[in-house]
Amino acid sequence: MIETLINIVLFAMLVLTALAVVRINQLFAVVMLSGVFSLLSALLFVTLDAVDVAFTEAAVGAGISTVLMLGTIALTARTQKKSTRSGMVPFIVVVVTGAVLVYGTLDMPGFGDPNAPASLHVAPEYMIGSIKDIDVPNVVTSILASYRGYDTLGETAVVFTAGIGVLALLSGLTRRRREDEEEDV
Amino acid sequence: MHHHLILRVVTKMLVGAIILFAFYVQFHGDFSPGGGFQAGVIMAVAFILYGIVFGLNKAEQVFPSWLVHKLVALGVLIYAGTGVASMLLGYNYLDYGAFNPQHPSHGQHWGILAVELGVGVTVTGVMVAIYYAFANRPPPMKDEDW
Amino acid sequence: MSAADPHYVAKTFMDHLPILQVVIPLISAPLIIFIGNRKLAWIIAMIASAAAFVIACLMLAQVKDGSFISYHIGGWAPPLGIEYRIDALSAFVLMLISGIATIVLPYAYTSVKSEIPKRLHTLFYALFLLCLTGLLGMVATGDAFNVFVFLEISSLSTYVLVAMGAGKDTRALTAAYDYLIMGTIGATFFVIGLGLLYMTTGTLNIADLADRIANQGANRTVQAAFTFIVVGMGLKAAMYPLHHWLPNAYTYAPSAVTTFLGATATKAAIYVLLRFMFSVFSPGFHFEDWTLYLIFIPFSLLAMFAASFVAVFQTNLKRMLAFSSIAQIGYMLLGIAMLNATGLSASIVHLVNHGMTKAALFMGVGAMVLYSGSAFFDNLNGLGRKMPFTGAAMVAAGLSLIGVPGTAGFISKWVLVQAAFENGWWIIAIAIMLSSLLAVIYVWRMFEVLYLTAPAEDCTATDPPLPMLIPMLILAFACIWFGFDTELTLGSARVAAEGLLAGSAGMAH
Amino acid sequence: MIYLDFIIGHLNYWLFIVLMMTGLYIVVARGNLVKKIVGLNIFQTAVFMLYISIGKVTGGTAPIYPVDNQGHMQVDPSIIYSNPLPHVLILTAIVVGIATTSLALALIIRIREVYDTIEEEDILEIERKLSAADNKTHGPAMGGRA
Repeated sequence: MIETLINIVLFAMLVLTALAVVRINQLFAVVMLSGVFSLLSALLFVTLDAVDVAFTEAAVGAGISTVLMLGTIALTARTQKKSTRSGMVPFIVVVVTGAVLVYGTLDMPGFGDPNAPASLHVAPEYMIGSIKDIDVPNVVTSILASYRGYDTLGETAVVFTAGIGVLALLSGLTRRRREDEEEDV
Repeated sequence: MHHHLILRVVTKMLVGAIILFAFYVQFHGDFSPGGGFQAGVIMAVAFILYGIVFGLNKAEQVFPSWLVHKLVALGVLIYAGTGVASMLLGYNYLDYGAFNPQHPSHGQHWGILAVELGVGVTVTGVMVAIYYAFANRPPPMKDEDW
Repeated sequence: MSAADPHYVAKTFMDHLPILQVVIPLISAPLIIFIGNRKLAWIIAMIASAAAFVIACLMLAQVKDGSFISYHIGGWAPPLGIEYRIDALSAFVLMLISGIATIVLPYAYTSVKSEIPKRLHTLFYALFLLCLTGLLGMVATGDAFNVFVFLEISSLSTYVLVAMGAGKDTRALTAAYDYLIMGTIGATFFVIGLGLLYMTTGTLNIADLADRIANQGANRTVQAAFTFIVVGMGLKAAMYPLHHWLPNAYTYAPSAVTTFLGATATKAAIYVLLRFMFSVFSPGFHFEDWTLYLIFIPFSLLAMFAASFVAVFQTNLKRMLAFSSIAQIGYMLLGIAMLNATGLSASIVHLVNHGMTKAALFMGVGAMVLYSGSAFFDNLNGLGRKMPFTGAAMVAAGLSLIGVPGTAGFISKWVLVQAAFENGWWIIAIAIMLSSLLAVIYVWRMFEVLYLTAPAEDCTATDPPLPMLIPMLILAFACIWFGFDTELTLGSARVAAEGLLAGSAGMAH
Repeated sequence: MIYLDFIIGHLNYWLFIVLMMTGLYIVVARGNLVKKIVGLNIFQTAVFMLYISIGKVTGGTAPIYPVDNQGHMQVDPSIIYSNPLPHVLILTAIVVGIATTSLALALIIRIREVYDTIEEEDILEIERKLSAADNKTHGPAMGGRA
């Protein structure tokens, strides 16, 4: 019961934050609210038993991405111009997308249903396998690094891509000074 | 921020603690939440904090950008290299059982340790590199003018 | 095969082909950055993509009879672990992607020097390899979520590669930003679709998904998943009317990037669409037939006409070719919507034929831009006469784009028309021919500019250096060669199409 | 009362959809480039919530086995654990999300340096002028940005 109550309060705050982001024109406030949104969702992830995800969301969403966004608005602009465009087309796009999703929920297994296909197929094998094959208590770690380790390699490659992408856009690759001297820029 | 004495003292104390915590998260991921990615972010935060308080030049003296760029690549090489190693031992790509055929679960431990290290190294490198790249950009106007 | 298996047999090089296909470029990219040497960067990239091409050819030879190779990454059998699964279709597309990469790199060596500042060259080749890795990974994998991860590797590197055109025209930056927003929305839609599928099946392995969806019946969650996956991948594939990112991205990207993307990126997205539409959702999935007939056919017809029509009224050759790409994607989707083996083989063979054709054309434009500074028609006047070999290559490729008999482009359109007749859709067959007429007009405009106008008097243009010219000529030659010898292209496409139509049965364990 | 059960079991999903659509609305309707990215983040985070809720099992707990003092895992069959697979997928997706965000922000910084604005309308205006100039020198063409 308490859990439901916490969930409802969290949801209310999440929706309010998101709506505030729509309305507010001060980019500083928008960025801060986006950090708040991440923290709130981290809390929600904890109530949904996803502690690893909560940890990451807090570190990334509320930490790194807020810092980067603050850095960006310091380098660009701090207010948003009032939009003069009519909101009809985006509104229709959003309503249609949402309607398709709601239609999709109609045949979904209920929330927390222990007999949902996702809980019956594959997942139990990970729970057993983590003890038997890998001997690691944190099942998330054993899936992340071993069963689906290749996804994580891809993820590392994505981070790497973003890193060198930012270098390509903003600064270029730096090399050790003495090598630089032979380099003709 | 040269005149903020308290900030500087507190930062000096904090940076060490943050780095220690990053190592904890890195190597304790098997037992509790966390792993290479989170550790990398936390490690990077230590350097970013140092850079914000003591200035970019100081940070680049501690952690020069050529080294950062090498680390960015090194992490992926460690991860992908772990897979190549298992392949050379006659197993499938990223099959950590290869590292200890008698006790596959021990092999798994070694493999997980290696790849998490790879993730941590790359993420630290990338986050610091991005911070350097952003901080090196000239702002359109000074902070005082806002 | 589990990791705990004590009687493990050491594997040979040939057993590892599927993973090497993707991992070789994946490792080479950080290696380039780690070494940090500009000259070595190109050499490493060249070796890596050539190796990938050889591997793709070896695999196609293995699976051309309709069989498939399955590789269990990490030694975990699917659906627990991630599986690489190569069948005729994936091997064929892998060969196209790695082949184009191999042929673009020598060309890039010269073209990049003139278009991108020197300090970015090392990064360029690393990003190029990452883009290649992502595209290959999307095609090789047999795991639905793994598709997303590799899709993002290729997308992120593509955004930066497009933005690298900013040295010549700053609009490359906004083109890259637009592409990033659209691409990320597309990828997120794809992820939503996967989430819905996972919810109803509990698995992410494509073959396993197919088995479990087959006994779902009319499930509304699965229908929503289908919609999101098609829209998400449609954005990536520049499916009309989700194509808005494409013209600017292709126009302002550096020539080598446009060539590579134009020939491969949208093709990989179409491959994923095919994979999901036929291997995951079987063609018997009633909702899918309905979508194909009512949505795909009108929109692909619209793409064929509207985009071709816009292409006719362009004054920038690169941009004209970009619009023509949107129209050609219409042909591929039309072939899919025919839902018969002939239509599918037309789509698949057009994927490859159009890839080669467009690569040759974009290369030609890039070579001319080297001298003229821009791809606007009035700057290209008479360049075909000044640059005879480049001009010849572009003529051959241009004819293939129209679909003149004796060229690769003819084969794909011919098979497509046949497929339309098989279904008794003669109106659509006529539409295909009519839209080809529009192609005649815009390609004719290109010929007119290149040959029938007088070059500027002080024009010093000559054919580009050999590393640029030879790839172009090879591709142009391929456009003609595959117009006569259809054994490799159409043969593989037919095997692939039959494998797809067998649906989940073709993918079963 | 079957309807009430259905509503309680699906209410979460609908709330996620509301959040998702708010995020998507910001992306498509707002012209400020930074705000679009914030919207994209909200959109993606809401999708993550949807995934994580797939893994939730009523009465379950985080999928980490307790460890005793000697480091041995305590496996108690009476404890229900939530499904860890969606957590893993979302960890990957979060990382992909921050990678995309940082790249987008870097692009925005470059765009500001060139166009001196980060409002889509202003940029479109500048680009319209650029294409008008192109059309004047090179002849009229159809379909500007689209």
